[in-house]
Amino acid sequence: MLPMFFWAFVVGGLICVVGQLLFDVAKLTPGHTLSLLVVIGAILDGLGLYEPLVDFAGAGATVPILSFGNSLVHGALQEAEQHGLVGVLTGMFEVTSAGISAAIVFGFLGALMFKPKG
Amino acid sequence: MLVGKQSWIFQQHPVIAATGVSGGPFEANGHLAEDFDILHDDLWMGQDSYEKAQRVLIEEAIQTVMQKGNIQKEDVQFLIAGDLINQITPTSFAARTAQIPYFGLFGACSTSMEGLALASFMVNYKGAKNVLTGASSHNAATEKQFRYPTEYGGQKPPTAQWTATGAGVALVTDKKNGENLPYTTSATIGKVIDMGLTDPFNMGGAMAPAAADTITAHLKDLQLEPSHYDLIVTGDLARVGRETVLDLLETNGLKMDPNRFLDCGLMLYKEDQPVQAGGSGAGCSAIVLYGHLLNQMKKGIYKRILLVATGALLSPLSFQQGESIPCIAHAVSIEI
Amino acid sequence: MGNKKQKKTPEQQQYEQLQQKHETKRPIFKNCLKAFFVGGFICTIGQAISYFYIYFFNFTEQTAGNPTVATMIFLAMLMTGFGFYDRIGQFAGAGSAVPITGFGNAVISAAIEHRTEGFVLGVGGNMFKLAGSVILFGVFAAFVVALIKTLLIMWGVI
Amino acid sequence: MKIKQLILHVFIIQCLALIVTGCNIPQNQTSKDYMVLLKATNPTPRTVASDSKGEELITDIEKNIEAHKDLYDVAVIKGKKHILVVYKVKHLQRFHMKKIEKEVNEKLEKEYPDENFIVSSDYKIFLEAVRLEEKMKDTNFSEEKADQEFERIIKLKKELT
Repeated sequence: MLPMFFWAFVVGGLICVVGQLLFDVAKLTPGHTLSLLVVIGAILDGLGLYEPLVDFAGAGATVPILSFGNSLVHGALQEAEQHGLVGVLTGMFEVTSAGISAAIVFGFLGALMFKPKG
Repeated sequence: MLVGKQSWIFQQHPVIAATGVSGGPFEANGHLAEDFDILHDDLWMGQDSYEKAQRVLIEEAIQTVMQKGNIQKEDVQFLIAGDLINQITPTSFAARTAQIPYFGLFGACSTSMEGLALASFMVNYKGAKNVLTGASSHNAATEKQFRYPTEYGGQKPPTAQWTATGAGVALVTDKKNGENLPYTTSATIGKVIDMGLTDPFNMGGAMAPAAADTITAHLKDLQLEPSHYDLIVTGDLARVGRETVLDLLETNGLKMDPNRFLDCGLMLYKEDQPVQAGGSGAGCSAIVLYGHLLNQMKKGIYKRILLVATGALLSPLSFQQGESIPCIAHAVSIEI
Repeated sequence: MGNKKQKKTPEQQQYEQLQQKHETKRPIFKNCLKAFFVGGFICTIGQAISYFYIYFFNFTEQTAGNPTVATMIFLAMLMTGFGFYDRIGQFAGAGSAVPITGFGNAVISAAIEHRTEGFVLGVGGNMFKLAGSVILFGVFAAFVVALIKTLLIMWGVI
Repeated sequence: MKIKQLILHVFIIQCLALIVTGCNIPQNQTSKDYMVLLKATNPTPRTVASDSKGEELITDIEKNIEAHKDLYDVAVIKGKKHILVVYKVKHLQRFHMKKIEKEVNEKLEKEYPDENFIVSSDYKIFLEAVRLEEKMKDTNFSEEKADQEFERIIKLKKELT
């Protein structure tokens, strides 16, 4: 378990460095960078490379936004296995629903509770 | 009177009789805090939106200037002002409160000098006796309008600038009451210059050519040397833009003394405040001129200054559509 | 995007070079270092939270991901609301933008920012103005990838 | 205004905390089990129903699995129908967890064709296996209860796939 923390730190940190390079060297806006990373995550999972990384680095691979693309593909593939092509559509949010619904719910709660500080 | 290609000389010497300057909490911690008439320690100014807060800033500045100038609103013919927010609503709403005939201006951050030039022109040619002119900006309202939500954790590069929170309003009159008051002597209206820069986080770099163009035109039209002025002050070029404009002027054959070439965006804040390259915003040049610089002139530190306010005429829409940033600069010379 | 470069006149290109000389350079190495440590730290917290769920609740390593993500977004909400997250963001850059907390921050900051326009048109309409593109491109890319993979499996290629 | 907001904050946070912690806290934990996550514990293989033949079998299985070079720390528990085999994978080998699981499965099926195996490398399953093992040390812990617990773990594992 201790190595898990170490590798989560290293892998998570490295993914963030990739993001930083996209900011600073490629001069992309945060919106472009994050969208690009999600697409990369989806492709990596399509190639079957993301799952071993999750096994290896735990939260280091699941916490960065890349994993959002990964779990979208995952849900779609799982469902497709059972229901064929339709599953690609229906299964998409199977795994990622937690992140999106948490963002919506907490976003709204936040809007109820807070004012922008400036 | 028109001189040269694009400049006016004000022979009647319209007087800046009084000024009103309000600011926010961030400005209160800055370099020029003692030059403000009103400082708020709450960014909301007691309102429920930042846009309303900006309106309050303008209203307060107008009130202060009328008090200090000892004048009633019935005696003020026109109000010429503007800001950066959607269709300049904060200024228009403040004008609704003030009930003074109103010209709404949009010149982005060059609004302050655009307004002062027009006000001086009116007064000089007896189109008005008393005119109020000013500009304002609010950091959070402007961020929301042009960039990201204020609480969004996006990293700003070192070329980014910090929009000043504040409003500066001046009363321009034809009265020469013999007092030791600053007056405007000439103005140069700039043309829109676009050097093809697209980075909205590097306004200084985009605006520098416009400033250089207007300064060059001003000196040529009036046949002056840069040393004629004790101080040439640009509006909000900040660190990147100031260095660039010095370089540009030198290639135009105008050697500036860097110690007498300042920038409002660099004067407003302290070194340790997290403003990246420096301050910006329509209010920036207005509060520095109407607060700090005129006070310095009244103290006799400067006799003649040229203020060049620069504006980036972009909208959030235009830069998302990949357009470059067109820029403008207007210059007004003030003597005492 | 493509015609942006072509349209520039020689004068503009010349100015661009001159301007770049004065432009404050982004401290790339320093930024990367900060992004690495803050990003790594956030992921380590994520790991701790997921072990917390594994240890105290009935979650396995794989299912612990969901509550972990929800918890981290909850923390992002608090930090955004109390006005810390934008400061962390300025310091850490991608280090705080790339983890899921950055996604939460994008949604929540937009929601808070637009509450003055009311809950329906303001909060509801603008909540996803930053994070929406992440969802759009994530979903579309996932759709394409999953479709291709499913078809390849159906045709027996893999 | 400010106090009102503060109270609202505290209230909402409390509610959320309650929701989060309120649901299913597992019953009677043993004190030592967190060590499972920190280091190798090498738990003794157990059978739910005590029979010497079964015990011999699972000790054999454990030795057999531990021989795999990428693994350490193996827990084996024999239930009525299934045998649960849980192991930890050496960290740098975690990239190949799928492959290792397949190898272990194949090996078990080849060498013990009569048994029904459930194989997992999940920390949670390991943790639960060790918790059950700890409980079974206590002779008062009835066979029935042990079997219930065992089935619960199997169910948990099946939810994974």
